[in-house]
Amino acid sequence: MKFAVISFPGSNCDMDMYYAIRDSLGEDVDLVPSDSTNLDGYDGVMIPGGFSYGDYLRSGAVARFAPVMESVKQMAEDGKPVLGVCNGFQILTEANLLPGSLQHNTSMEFISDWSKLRVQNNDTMFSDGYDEGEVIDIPIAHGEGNYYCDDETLAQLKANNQIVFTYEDNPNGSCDNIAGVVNEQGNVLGMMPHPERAVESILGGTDGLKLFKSLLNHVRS
Amino acid sequence: MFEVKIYVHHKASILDPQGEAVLNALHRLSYSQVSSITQGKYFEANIEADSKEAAKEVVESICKDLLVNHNMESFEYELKEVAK
Amino acid sequence: MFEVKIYVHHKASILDPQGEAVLNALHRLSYSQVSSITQGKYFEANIEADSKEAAKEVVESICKDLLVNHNMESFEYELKEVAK
Amino acid sequence: MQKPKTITPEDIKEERIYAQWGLTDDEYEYICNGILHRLPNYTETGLYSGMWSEHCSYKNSKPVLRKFWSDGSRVIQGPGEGAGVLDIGDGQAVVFKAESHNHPSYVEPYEGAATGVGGIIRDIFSMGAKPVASLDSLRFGELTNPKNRFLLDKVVAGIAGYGNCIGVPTVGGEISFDPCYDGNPLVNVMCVGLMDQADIEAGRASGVGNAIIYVGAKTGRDGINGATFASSQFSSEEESDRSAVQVGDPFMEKLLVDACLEVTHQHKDALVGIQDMGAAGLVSSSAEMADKANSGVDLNLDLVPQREIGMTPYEIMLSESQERMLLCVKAGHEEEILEVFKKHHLDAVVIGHVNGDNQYRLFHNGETVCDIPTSSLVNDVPEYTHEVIQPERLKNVAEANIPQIDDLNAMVKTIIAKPTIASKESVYRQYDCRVQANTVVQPGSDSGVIRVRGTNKSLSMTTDANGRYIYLDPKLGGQIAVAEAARNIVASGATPIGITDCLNFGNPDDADSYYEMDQSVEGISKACEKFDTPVIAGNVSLYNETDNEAIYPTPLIGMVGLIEDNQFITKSDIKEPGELVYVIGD
Ligand SMILES: Nc1ncnc2c1ncn2[C@@H]1O[C@H](COP(=O)(O)OP(=O)(O)O)[C@@H](O)[C@H]1O
Repeated sequence: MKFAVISFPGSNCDMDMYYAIRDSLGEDVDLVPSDSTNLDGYDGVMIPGGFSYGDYLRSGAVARFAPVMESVKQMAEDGKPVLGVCNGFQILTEANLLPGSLQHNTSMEFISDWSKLRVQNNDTMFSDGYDEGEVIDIPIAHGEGNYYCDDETLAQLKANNQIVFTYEDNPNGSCDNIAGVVNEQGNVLGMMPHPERAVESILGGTDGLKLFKSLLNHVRS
Repeated sequence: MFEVKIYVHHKASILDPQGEAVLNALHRLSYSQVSSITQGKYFEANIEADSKEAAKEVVESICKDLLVNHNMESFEYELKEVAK
Repeated sequence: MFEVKIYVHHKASILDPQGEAVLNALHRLSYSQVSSITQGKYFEANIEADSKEAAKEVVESICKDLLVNHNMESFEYELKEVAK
Repeated sequence: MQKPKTITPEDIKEERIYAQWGLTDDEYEYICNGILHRLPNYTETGLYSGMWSEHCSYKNSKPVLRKFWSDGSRVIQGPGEGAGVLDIGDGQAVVFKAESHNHPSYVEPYEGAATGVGGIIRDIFSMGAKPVASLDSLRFGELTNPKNRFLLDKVVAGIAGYGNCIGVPTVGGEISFDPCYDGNPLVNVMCVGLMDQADIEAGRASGVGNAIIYVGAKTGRDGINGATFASSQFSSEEESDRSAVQVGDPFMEKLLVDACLEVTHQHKDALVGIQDMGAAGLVSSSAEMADKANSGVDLNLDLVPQREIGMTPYEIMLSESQERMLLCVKAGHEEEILEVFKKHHLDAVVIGHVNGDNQYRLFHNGETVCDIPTSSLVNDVPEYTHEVIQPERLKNVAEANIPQIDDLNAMVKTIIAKPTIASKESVYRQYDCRVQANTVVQPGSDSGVIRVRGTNKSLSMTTDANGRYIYLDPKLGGQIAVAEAARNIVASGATPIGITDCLNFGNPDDADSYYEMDQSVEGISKACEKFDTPVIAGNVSLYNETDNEAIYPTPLIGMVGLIEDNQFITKSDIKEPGELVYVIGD
């Protein structure tokens, strides 16, 4: 199996994602620069967290135009797994691969902490290793993680069971405590918390590892 | 050359965390006279174009493509011709 | 009641990384017609005041106290009376 | 400011313009008769004033700094380069340094603190090391004053804004509050880097004909006179002086880190030296690089990327625009290096070369605007020794002040409610302490711990300072500060291996301030020898006073420790009910 981690100018969690896949999951992974136009041969693509192009305008607003995003869209259409974490989630919403938007945290402050998440939907390729309703501990680190969508979209998300993770203790003002959503087809997941920071016990927890393992099982089968 | 001023604001129906934070801060500073406030973005740009029509097209298209998040924001602008 | 629109922009000599980033992005998107752009803030607020003078005072004072960073920004505003 | 063209060397002398820029009569006289044997022109006078300021030259603090103990078996690079380097085994090294950004943070707290972080990170990667962690050390007046709350909020947001965006985890730090910092907050930041010893770089420019390459942000008028500004006292009326405001661009710096590390690791053969442009910008970086190699440079200022039009040579040379680096590259390899920067979307330009006669020469619009001996900018600075006189107040320090406690409960509550004692979570919650995925112990413990990926080792780090102790007894206070840092390091399971300092004091011409600096440095040095923690880097911030009221003498100790086996990492939280609590020591 082989995964691609996209590196945009200014990305700073790209290597964290890379190590999580290479060292903790033990799979093949490449760091792919955002001006690449070809993702052939990859079984899945990860859009990492951090900041892209400084995110001075709106998080993800500039990154969505990077050349590689065409290939990411193609992978999404082909049903291949696409995972966006933190800034990756922001980029996926700006690119309209996921519904909704991420606004400033209601505190207007950056928040870095561990957060408890509830697995709302364990019937996706990203979450079937978790129990339904399981509460997991995953770090967050963002200034614009306040998920917003209009009522109609929210109703659809619920109807299609697209809400995968919710916060137990909503840190940022997200509507309906949403921490992570999938697209309708279920192959594009965006989430603000960082599963790649929770894959080794020395770093404080391994609850993120199941996400990667779920994905791996799915790709293998 | 044209000079354009673009105002981007939160759609009225959407909670605006920045505006809320500013309003709270103003009330803490005892500016109770301010009953509401929203915060958006303000761009000033210079655009080379042959006609006002052409400049307008550029403005609308950069707003659509990049400057504005249409889920949450709307925009207005003022365009005027200036000497090079 | 008064409605005010406040435009906050970068002082010319100060580095504007936001504007730079937007300009670069526009150029990558082939909007070469845009020769310069700066990004500032835009506020819309409602202010209760008995007179335009009084409203003006509030506006200038909230700009001074909170909305504007005078080290790096300057501001303009437009004030008009509106029905309650 | 008047147009430079209208100011002749004679005007500078007759109108004593040099004095406005901070040069004394004696210093100016020495430049004219001891160095140049002619009158310096406008640009030259400006360069001397910047380079001879306390901030760049340490002319008042050098005699004190020499007292620091900097030996020890691990030392690879002691004070004198961008940052100090210690051997941590396996061919690896840890690199660190601390820096102050006090005055800029008072004037413009967000950007002042942010650019402080940016500056110290550049010091680390210019050594060839990957920045892996940072820490802060902050002092403000009491939070009952809204101005101090404003400063705290903005400073913390600035540190977070820059550190989070560039992706260097802020893993520790400290804050306290005291009225003596009211008009003069302290914002010190420390950065720690990791590298293979084989990759160490130095800031030097040697080899006649080798190219001088400018990389990064364009030069603007920001921060001109910042170096002299940081070295002169504040008066509260001057609060509206905005000329030194610099704005940070962490995105640009992230590109610089990536590109410079690629150059230092993969193009070693082409690279001669690299340094960041910090205080006194282009002049200090280029003159120091040339001087270290006993050489000179010719620079063509027309080639320097400029953000504003009509900049004078003085402005170009002394601008403190952020996110800029200077490289010396072997002749013939210029394209190879420029290519790397281009790939990382950065502007890089050859602006000159190393010359054969040790002169520092600048050309602008076809004219030679500066032609002076390079070493005179760096080495001919007069050094000032001050008498060490014990302040009156220390002659009869009152008996220990033993507080009268009537109600223990109430007292405990009062103490834990003090901002200085209370939890700092609201601050460090804004710092991304986990980016890079190596953070084992996050803020909130005695020290931050970062594991060294791929090994079973970790690094522990802490910042500590205690102005009040040092005010009461500078020498003992200095020892206490080091001992406190060492306890913090040991409490994480690590062995202390070295420190950086950051000396925050008042005006050195004031006898009390000078005594405090001199004696606390002796105390720090003595303690460092005891703990086997050499002083490998540091920074000096003098003139921390407002309206002649100096802060408490507040030298910062930034200490690093090594954990050779990760199983020994310890955290300070109580793990389970029923565990025993021991008190060790007196
Ligand atoms: N207080 C100090 N203790 C030890 N070394 C110091 C101290 N202050 C400065 N130095 C050393 O002097 C050198 C120059 O310092 P500085 O000018 O602050 O560095 P930079 O040029 O990176 O700004 C540094 O290498 C630093 O390690």
